[in-house]
Amino acid sequence: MTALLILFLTAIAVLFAGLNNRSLLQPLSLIGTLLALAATGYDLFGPGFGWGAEYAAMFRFMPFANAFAGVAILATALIIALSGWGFRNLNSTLGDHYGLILFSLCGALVLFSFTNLTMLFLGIEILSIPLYVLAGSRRDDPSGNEAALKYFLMGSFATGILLFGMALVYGATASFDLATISRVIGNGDQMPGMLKVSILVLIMGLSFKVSAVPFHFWAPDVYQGSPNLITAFMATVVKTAGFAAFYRLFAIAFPGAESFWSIPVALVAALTMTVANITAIFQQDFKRMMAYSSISHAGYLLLAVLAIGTAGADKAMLFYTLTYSLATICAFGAFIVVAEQTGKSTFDAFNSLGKKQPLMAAVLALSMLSLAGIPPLAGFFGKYFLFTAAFAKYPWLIVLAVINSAISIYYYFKIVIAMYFSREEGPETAVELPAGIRWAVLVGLALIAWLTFAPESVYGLI
Amino acid sequence: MAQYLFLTLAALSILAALGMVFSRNPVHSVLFLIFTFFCIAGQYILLNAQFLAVVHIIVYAGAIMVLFLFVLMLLNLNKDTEPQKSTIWRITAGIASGMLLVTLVGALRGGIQVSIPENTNDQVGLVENLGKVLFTDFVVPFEIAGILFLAAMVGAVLVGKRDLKA
Amino acid sequence: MLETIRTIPIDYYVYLSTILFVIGVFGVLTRRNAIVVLMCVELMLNAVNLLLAAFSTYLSDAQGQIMVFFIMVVAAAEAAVGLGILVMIYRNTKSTDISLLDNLRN
Amino acid sequence: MSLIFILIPLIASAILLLLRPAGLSRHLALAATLANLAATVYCLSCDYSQGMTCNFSVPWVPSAGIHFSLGMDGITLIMLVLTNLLAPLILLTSWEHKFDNEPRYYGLVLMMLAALNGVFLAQDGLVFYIFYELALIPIYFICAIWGGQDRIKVTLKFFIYTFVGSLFMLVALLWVYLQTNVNGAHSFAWADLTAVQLSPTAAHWVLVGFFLAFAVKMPVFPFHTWQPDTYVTSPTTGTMLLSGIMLKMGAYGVIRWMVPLAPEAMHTVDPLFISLAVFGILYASIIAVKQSDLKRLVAYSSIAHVGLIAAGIMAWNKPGVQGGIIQMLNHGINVVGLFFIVDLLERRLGTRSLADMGGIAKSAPKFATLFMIIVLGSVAVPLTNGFPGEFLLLNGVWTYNFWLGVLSGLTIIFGAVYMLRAYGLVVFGEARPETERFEDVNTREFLVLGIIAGLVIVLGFFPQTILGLTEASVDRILSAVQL
Amino acid sequence: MGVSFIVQEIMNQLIPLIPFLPLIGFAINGLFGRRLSKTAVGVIGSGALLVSFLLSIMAFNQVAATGAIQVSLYQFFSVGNLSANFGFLVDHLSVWMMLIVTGVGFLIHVYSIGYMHDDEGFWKFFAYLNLFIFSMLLLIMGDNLLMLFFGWEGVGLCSYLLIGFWYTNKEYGKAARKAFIMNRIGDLGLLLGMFMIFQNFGSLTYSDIFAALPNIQLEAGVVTLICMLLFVGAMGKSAQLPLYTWLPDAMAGPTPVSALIHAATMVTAGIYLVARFNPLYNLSPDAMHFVAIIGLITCVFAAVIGLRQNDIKKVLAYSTVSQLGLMFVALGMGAYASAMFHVTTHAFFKALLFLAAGSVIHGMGGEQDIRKMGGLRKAMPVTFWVFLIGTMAISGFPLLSGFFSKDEIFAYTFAHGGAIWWGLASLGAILTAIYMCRLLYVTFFGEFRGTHEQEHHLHESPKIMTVPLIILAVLSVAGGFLNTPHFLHLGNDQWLAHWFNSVIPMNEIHLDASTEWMLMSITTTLALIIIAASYFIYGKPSNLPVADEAQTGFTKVIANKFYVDEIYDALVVRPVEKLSKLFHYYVDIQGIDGLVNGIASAVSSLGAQVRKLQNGNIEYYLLGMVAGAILLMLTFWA
Repeated sequence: MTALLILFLTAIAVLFAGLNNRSLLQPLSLIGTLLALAATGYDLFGPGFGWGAEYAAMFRFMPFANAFAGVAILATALIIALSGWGFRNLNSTLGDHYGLILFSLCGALVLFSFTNLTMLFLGIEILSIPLYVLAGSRRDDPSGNEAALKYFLMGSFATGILLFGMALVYGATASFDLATISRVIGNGDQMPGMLKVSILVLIMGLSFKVSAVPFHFWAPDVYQGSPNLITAFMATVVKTAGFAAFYRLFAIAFPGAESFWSIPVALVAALTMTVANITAIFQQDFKRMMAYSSISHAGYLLLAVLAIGTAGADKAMLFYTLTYSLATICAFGAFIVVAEQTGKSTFDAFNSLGKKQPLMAAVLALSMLSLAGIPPLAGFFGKYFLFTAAFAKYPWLIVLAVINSAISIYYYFKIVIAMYFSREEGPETAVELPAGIRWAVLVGLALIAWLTFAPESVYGLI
Repeated sequence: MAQYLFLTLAALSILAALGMVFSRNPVHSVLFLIFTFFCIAGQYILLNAQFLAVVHIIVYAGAIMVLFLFVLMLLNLNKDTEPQKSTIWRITAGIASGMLLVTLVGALRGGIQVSIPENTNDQVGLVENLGKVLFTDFVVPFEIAGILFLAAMVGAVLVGKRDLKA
Repeated sequence: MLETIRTIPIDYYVYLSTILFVIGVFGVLTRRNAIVVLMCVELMLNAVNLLLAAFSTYLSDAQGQIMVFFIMVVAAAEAAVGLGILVMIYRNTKSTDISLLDNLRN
Repeated sequence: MSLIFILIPLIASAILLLLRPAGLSRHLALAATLANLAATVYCLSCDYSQGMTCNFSVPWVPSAGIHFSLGMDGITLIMLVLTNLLAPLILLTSWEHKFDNEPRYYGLVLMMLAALNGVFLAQDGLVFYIFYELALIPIYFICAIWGGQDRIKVTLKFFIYTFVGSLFMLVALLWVYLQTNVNGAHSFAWADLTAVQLSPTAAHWVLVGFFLAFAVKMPVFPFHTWQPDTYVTSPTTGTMLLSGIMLKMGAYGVIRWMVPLAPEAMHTVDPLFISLAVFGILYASIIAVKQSDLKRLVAYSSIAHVGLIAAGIMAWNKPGVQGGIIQMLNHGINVVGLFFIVDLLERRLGTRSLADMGGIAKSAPKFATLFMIIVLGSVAVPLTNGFPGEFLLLNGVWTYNFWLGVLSGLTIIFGAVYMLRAYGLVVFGEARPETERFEDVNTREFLVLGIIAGLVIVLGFFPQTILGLTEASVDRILSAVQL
Repeated sequence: MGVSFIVQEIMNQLIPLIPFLPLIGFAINGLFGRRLSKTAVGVIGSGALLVSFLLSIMAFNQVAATGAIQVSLYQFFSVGNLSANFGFLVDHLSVWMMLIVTGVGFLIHVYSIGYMHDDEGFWKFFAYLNLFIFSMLLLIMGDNLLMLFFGWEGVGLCSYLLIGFWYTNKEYGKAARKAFIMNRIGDLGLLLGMFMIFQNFGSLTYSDIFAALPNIQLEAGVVTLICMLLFVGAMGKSAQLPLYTWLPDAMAGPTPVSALIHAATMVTAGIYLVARFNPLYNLSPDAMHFVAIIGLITCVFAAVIGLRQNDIKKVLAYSTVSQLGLMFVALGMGAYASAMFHVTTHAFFKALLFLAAGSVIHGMGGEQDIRKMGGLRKAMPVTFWVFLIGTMAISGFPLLSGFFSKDEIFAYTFAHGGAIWWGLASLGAILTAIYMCRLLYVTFFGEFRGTHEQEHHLHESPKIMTVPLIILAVLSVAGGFLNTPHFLHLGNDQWLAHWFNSVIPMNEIHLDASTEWMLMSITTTLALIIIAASYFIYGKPSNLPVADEAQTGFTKVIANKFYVDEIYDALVVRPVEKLSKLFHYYVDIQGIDGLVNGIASAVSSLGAQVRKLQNGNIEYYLLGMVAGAILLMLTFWA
């Protein structure tokens, strides 16, 4: 709650600062996010500000929400730290950018804590609307325009679907309150058809937000067309928020109906992993590949939703989103450098990066290995926790997930291969590395290392 | 009486909606949509939600649709020039939508259970009651919606304005 | 008790909304003009609004109508942003035909 | 104590990878491996009759029952001897070879050694799995950066293939883990995992999962096709690490993990597993008979030898397991020697094709002699190191099933056929212009090959020194896990 | 504490030296031989053997005085019950073999100093020879089957090294490999036999096995199987059908090697093995029968091939195969001691013949084809005389060594097998006499048929070669008196059989003296007739062997060794090679790897299809979403 206020105020401050002094924007945003992070930490580890349950009918900042908020704020902070360069061509709209990112983050925070469907809806919209704009923020760039339009059209279409589901839930349970809904559903043995339909329709709407197959079509195009940092933001914060919302909704409102919704969710999970991974094999563009990667991770994360009711499902999801976000941001950090040097985003831009930029190459390589879930990196623990949580209920799905993570090696390693094993020289223009990127990436890397050696510190958090 | 009214409005709204979807001229679409909105407003009145009906007319017909119309005019799209999609595509889309409808209705059929209370409250849709609920129970979303508006505003400005030195 | 509640089963409203919703979906699928697509989305939202209002009345519960307000808020915000994006694209491409936008692909 | 084996190479590796001391990297790497060797020698004197010693355990993810626990017994000890004895030798084989980016190269080698030691020491299921996979990454990089033709494709296939295999192990491990119950929580500790009583069906699948992982790694027919290409493509050091040490992880895993975890179903599946292993012996041997590429020939011979190890171990009787353990060590020694010889030939002649060799005996008698000794070890001539292991393994398989024993016994014939053919084609015959000036081994090469040849003979005469070290541990595991 | 006890203790310490002295000789010559003078190498090599021989004599005396000696050095390995010591058993049987091996071996070493004098691998040759003696001594002195197996494989290895001694010749290399591999086939049988013995007796040590034998009940089938498996080992080592083809090819090695390994010692290891396990064989009539049949077939078959060979060493090689067959006949008849007796005499005269042949080859400058020889008796008188003695001995000329040893076998054959067995065995002997005489006459009689250069070069061999020849000739003449038959009453009747009594219980022949006289007369008469007749046949230039191409009909078949090598090639070697290619290309690369790659490409082609969905067109995306929605709705009814 405190963090939400800090972020909102920071966003306002940034909007005003953008009118006068643009050099202040990045530090200001960074300070704001770090303050919010500190506030979340205070809630999480310390005595807390004590208004966790103040507005419990609408949102509730309990450890779950705080921990996920920590992940999202941390990811945003790192992205802002990376932004020194990525946004430099934005001129007069720079302030709006930081502001919108922070607004979007506010939406994410709502999604971590909602206890009412109204808040879920508003949270999703607050998260999404700034992103529609940000995706197209390079106004003269046709790809950005196209991305923005695709995102927007499909996003509002999905919003319609989601709302239809909410309306049906309301009709069946006479409430938007998650706890009440759960009470009405009871153990789920006398669910009216309307409620069932509503759950299905909600799965559709949320699947879009987390880019699960077959509602994932927007993701590759939008990821590719958006500015790099916005893509990173979408891949990390938006994904985390979407899953937290998905998880909360189903864990709080629909646990009784699990036997009904587990089938479609499992189906979506299976489709998501498989389609994303086998499509990713063909990609030649780093951002597109990362988009499919993020879709495939959505497939794994759905396992946490499926594991609702098992001890450790939420822990696993928290750990997974954190490691996934860190690795993705590190990868984008390195990619920004490459894109700056070569002006390309295809894999051959990475050729012999291992020699030219050993640090960035190492960061990227470790990120890729972590995303692929290669032991002992943090990504492995993420997968491990997820798989363990869902294993007892869905062994076949775990086997599928395992096969898919093997397939994923193929495309993650393409980058590694290009960086270290290719004997062709990639195109290059010498570029000075800004301190922000270096530090952001190093911090991300340090955190990945930390999670590798001490997974308990996050896994044991909630 | 209410039944007939409902059916009339329903038929009109469906027809108007179809008209919007099928008319080739975007401006006609807008007008059909506005007509649909009016039908829906009629339904609201039928449901004793007068305040909602008013707001609906003001916001949708009065603001949003005018905005659409404005943009259409601005971009000079008020002609029948919109290229049509191929017939196969339209049939495919029709089949898809039809199947969606069939599955939805099929799933809903017989499963619509709304626990209508014994003593219904006719005052629910009145402005006084709504205001009370909105500013007590729903004050948080109300505030949060502020963020949404601010964000949308900033966003609209961002995409709309031109760089001074581009 | 309201005459509507007595004479019209709630099912009617559910079916009507569903039909309107699907018409919206159909419009989204078939129209090429982004503005009209957006309008179809608005139709979908209105179908939902109608459903919520009906439930609200039948349940004698105000929450549904409150939700309709929020949806209207969002619809307005979305319309603003969406039309902004459309105008921006139109400036670049002189078209609002969504079929022409396929540069981003596998 | 156990931790030292992992820490020394890991720290050295970190120094090399992060600080990149250009000139000193080889020396640092050698020093680290020698330090490990010294530690191993020290451990020879421990008492292993009472079960695990040198235990080390810290909680890693306590809420998920994962502890970083290490420990060693006689079996582990032999594997450590294998790893840490071969490591300096392997480094010496490429001592004069200039690698691009030497610190990185040696850093990766050391990282792999740390992981290998970890695999053998791990007492926690997940720690085992993690080290098992961790070993794969450095070797993948080594092979893909410094490898030969087609390296990218071949190594990626190798990586994915072996990775997929071990994922099945992970799934099986998870299954067992979820059945554990230690005060209401799950645990990965070896003792807890083995205490689980699985249902026969579950045990069956668990075995299959583990078998797939180990069968790919060793490799056992028909999961072997990654291996010849990878061996051929890798730089020789990589091939040595792979064949000398890494594939032993699989065999070790069978002894330590696969069978103890799910002995319930061993009866139903081991006929299949052992038959596959035995068939693989013959299959690889027959292929080796006509190979024209020496490195590939040694690669196929390795499949055959390892097939025998696998069959013997899975027979799960004392001669089989003891023979398997001693043979892992000896096969490691021999195969490193053979690959070093291949490397010498390739570097001097620029070819690995047997058709282009011959007549080296005259120009390089020392080389020919040492080569002979190593070939003899590989062919398992008595009083060389290959014999005791092969004898015990064959006895083990034979005890399991008469006809499988007979079939696997054919390996002694085929082994002689292909190794002697290769030896004959390389060393005998008329000298060619290219082979006439073949330089004999220099001092360093002589040292390495001499040590290997010496080990071939000494271990051939005194196998009991090794067998005695493992006897108590093998008895312990065999009596604890009865099929 | 008596003196004899102290002597015994000393002997116990010295016994390990007997095998290890040659090993030390091998080590010195192998490591430093290149830098030593040839004299030094020869002295070290032969000296080591001489000392071993002397020690063997001491051991012989000791065994005679106190019985078997068992010395254990250390535990070789111990896995559960399966344990074996590195230990020696010197009993009546093994000490006798030791004497033969070290004695004949010493003579051959000395001979080699002359024979190999000009070879650049001189030091290597001696090193290998010493290594061979070491292995052979392990084989016969080991106190358990594992030790025997060490020696068993060790001699195979040395045989490989020595056959391929002239490594630049690829054919020689192939011959060497063939020898090793064929031996290994036999070794597998032996190995499995060992496993079975261990399984049934719980030990590999002879003393344990034989001690346990009376106390355990074994199924007849098991005993037969054990005996058969052991015999498979013997077949390989002792070149019996069908594993004999390596031995003629082994003649690629230097001649002393052929004499030492492929005639006198190594090939008799199979006989030793069966003799050693006589208590076991006695329990299995089937196995003995099998041994006898294989022996008999080999005996006649090889002799027939020997009739048409023109390479001086090949003839001797087939003769060896044939004689070994005869020994197995003896074993199969239960005449273990007789077989050992024939081993002894055969060692003398076959070593003699080979060395003499070596001397001829030496004199002829490397020529081995008897068609290019002739009339050598003038130029090489010593060689001629010793060769003559050897030929007579092997042909069974009365009172020479072969006469006694063969005769004893025939007697047993008649007694245990009956007239047909006896007749066939005698046929082998007759054929032996024919081809040996042919060899003798063609080589040493008539006119010289070689080139002028060869004629000019022709010379008698130096003393260092002829002296061992003479010693062996003396042994070939006198060796028969070690074990004269009882009915002749020559004073030391059945001495050798008595000597072996503690290991091989006496197996009396139950024939009356008159029958024995008759049998002996028949074979002797036949032998004499043949010796005489063949002089007239092969002495004539017109009856000289014709060139290879001119051969026709059955002779051609014989000259081509019944095409056995070709048959093996077609039946075993080429199928395996074809299988190798099949496995490699079709199964491995295209089959299994193809499947693996196929899975990968299936995944990617699936991906290629799936990715077409992502065609950049938003309507398709929306339609996809609707389709997905329908799909999810369908789960409503799931």
